[in-house]
Amino acid sequence: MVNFTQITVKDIAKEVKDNCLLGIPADYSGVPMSVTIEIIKNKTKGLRLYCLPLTTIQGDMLIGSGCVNEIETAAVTLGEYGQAPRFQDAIENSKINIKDSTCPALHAQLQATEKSVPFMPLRGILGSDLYNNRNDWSVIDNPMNNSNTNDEKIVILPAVQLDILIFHASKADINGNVQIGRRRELATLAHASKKVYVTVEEIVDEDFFDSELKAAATLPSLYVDGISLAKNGAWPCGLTDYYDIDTIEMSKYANAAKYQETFDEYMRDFISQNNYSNI
Amino acid sequence: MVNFTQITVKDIAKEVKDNCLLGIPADYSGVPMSVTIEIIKNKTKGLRLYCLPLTTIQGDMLIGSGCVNEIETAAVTLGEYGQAPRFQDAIENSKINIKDSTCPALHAQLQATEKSVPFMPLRGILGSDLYNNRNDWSVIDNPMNNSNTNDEKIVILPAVQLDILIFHASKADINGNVQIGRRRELATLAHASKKVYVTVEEIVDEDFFDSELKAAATLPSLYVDGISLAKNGAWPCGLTDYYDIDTIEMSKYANAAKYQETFDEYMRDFISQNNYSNI
Amino acid sequence: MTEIFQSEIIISEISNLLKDDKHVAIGAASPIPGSAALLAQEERKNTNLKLQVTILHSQKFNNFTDGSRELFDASAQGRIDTFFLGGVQIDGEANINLVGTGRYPKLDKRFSGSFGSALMYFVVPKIILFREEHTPRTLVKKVDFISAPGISPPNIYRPGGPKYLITNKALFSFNKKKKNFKIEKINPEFTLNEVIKSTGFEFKTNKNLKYFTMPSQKRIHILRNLIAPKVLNFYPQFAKKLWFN
Amino acid sequence: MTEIFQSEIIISEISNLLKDDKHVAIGAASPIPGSAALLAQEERKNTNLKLQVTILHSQKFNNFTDGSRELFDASAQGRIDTFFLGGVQIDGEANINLVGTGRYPKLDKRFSGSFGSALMYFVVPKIILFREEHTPRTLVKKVDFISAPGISPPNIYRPGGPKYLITNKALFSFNKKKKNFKIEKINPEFTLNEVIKSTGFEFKTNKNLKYFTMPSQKRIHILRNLIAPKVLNFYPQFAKKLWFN
Repeated sequence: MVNFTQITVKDIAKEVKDNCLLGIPADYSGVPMSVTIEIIKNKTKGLRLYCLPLTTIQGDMLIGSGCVNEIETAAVTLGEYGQAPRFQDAIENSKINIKDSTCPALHAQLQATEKSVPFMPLRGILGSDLYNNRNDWSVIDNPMNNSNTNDEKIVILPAVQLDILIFHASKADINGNVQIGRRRELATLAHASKKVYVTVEEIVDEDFFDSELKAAATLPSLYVDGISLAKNGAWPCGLTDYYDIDTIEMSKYANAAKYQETFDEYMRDFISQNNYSNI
Repeated sequence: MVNFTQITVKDIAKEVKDNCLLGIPADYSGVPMSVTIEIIKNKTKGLRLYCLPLTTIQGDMLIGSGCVNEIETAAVTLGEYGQAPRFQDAIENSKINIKDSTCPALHAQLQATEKSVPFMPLRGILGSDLYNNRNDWSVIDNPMNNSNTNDEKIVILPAVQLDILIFHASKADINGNVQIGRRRELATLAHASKKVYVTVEEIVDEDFFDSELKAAATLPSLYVDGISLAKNGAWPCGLTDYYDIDTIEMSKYANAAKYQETFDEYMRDFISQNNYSNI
Repeated sequence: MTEIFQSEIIISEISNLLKDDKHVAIGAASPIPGSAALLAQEERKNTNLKLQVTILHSQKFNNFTDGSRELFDASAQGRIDTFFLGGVQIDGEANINLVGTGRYPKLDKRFSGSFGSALMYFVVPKIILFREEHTPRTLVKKVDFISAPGISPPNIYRPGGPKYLITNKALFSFNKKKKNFKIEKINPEFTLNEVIKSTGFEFKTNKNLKYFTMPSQKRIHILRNLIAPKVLNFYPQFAKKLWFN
Repeated sequence: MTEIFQSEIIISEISNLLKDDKHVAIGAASPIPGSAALLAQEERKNTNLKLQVTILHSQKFNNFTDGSRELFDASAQGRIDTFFLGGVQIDGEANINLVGTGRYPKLDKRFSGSFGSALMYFVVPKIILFREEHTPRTLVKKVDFISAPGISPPNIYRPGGPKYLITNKALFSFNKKKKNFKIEKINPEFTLNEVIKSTGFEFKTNKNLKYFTMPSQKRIHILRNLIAPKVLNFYPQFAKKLWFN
């Protein structure tokens, strides 16, 4: 018996509505691959991905599967496995819109929502073509006289409210608190999202708040709308202290994704193999 | 053997120069009382206290001892032990300047420095006499059109850079990392301070980064300029998981501090008793 | 029948005000609101509408993990339904003063300070003003210093604000449009005239004026046996005085 | 004498550029800079000037605890001395392009994206540009897309910026005032003319042009025995190819 809303991976995927703004964790923050497959099976359309600050195979798969309309990100890459082929193809052939950004801007826009302020200032950015291609960003004269730079120009970025965030984590406790460890960007994402769903490797019979050490590594249940058990839920991505990235599968994907046809074939196999036993 | 700068409580107090802007942790964040006494013994003058977001006996003692010129805070209080008498006296008789603030503004001003942006916007505040008495705060028209409030006015707060931060914590590891647990406001304070000194209950023979759980509760040594062992270093304040507030001593202080004469007498005793054995 | 303390009646009344809340937060030096919130939580334990109570000065009842700014961030995000504010002075337009009396900054009598009121009062939908002392010096015509204003013009972002004021003599509701308080309940130990005389501002009277409700024996039992020991943990002085002396 | 790989020579050269640093951070997909930083750290282990190395894609060499924004915050605070940036294209004014070639947004060839360059390039005092491939298609006259500009006007806050550019053929320094690169060292396998021909922009030549320094046997020993196993942890593909095949 747990004291929180325990749902299935399929149920989580159903919460991802067409055209919603979906928060995407980086490869090191717990990639919710098991849910991603279900989203693809649901043929969800028009997703807008907000990456903090980048995406790897998750974003590339969603794009290749035609689920994505727009992506706001600092990078899409398969890391050591090369460029993200479906993303490249989608951009080079104008299949999706892109809001090219830079990591600290993606953080700051969520921090604005976290504080419920309409914008955040950020230094840098000016003089880049990132700025020149973003009509949601503006520049103001620094209204403070506390800077050493005279007549300073500074960028202001809009607050971004996510519709839904999904990530994979190691553990939840019986009261629905989620262990995120040092991955505090997950807290920022959660604070800035209307709905938050989490898949976990295990649900443990304790309350993380009974230990100050565990509490410090916890995202409180207050921000979590539903949790699903999903063993190996990040596979083929890795999960700290649980499993490393599956280098063979990643190479296989990187190779297959080069062309739409081989990608489609790969995805058919990937889906039919039912890699996440407990869905 | 430790791999960090281990110094004495007296050495830390010497780093607190006349007229510097000193970061003050709240009563729940680890009050560095052992250093505070040394600052008082040094007859340090002209301190400007920046409280995140309030202070209790530490601020009141420093004020009563004539060390303080200005205080920026959301509150000075002895909590269940009543008002802070030396603070009250100093305000009612114009002995110190006060920048009356509100908790989220004190956080936001440090977060601005954390991000090295010149200001932070914050909602609320307008219509209060706090705003009317702060000439370092301003108001601008919300430059974004992402708000439901038409022609919204919003306050902007300047970034505040602390000269020095001192706090008391439970543990440091052999590499100078400090366990702060859930007290993440200490990280914000440290990020926004030029120098950071910490007193701890114990130095443990391990590296917190060897465990993800401990790492999540850690302020990295990167932000720490020196650490001193100081058993009961927060006394008579409490320290989570170590000791509770000393209710008898707090009552004694609250009573003595009502008048300058009895406060002076109390302080003479307090100093001569040498409460922190390992200084 | 056991004697019921005045503080218990107020705790009980406050508890009733938390009916539909999902998350109530309790700030500094608020033992009575804290007890009320824990009471409401206990009574709804076996229902579908759980109540989360965050007591900032407790380790156990504080599930925040993002440092002391999380209360303010979470409130600004709209995740806190009810918060309590007090005041050295509270006036008829619900302006609150936590700073002191006299002329700022060299006040006649300085109090602790504004805490988080200047944001919380703007963003938390249901702010309950609580001040036990109900006299012309606490409930005033106009506060000497506005820590946070009761009302704001339309060009200020303000999803939250004052909903109730409760004292040891009466419970008032606040009408944002009319900018005034209306009396809803009265402590049976006082007459309406006594309340009017003790109040420095004018308020709207009420044809359906009710008395403070006596807490049931069951509620008193829960309060003394289940809630009091919890309160002892984080407001020891208060709990000892009321329940363990 | 053991054969020394080209990559090891570049690692050694980069390591020399980190001489006075206290804290070097390594971002995404940077195995050569990462190896260089760990080498410098190892060689300074018993000196008074310790080097902290933060490798973002490692658990072990990443002592940040404030989430993935901490690199950017710490850099903006001035706590990171050196950071590395690459580029699909780099031009003669040190503008870098991490986004792609062709006309934005419908590019001919899309690359991963700008990562944190648009802030890091402004705030980290010593940015070392690193791109192994040294050809007219990587070192261009003008980049097709500016992920981050090499220089900024005086009304832009910019304590940081480009200091060096290193490729498999040469090491350049950047002069902020003259807005140009100057060649400092050359890989002995190439002539200056070959370097000029492989470079799409004009750079300043150097009367005191030096060759890349061959790493000492001791340094190669450290690199292969102490650094390579560490690199294997967080850049497995790279380490396997270079050292463990």
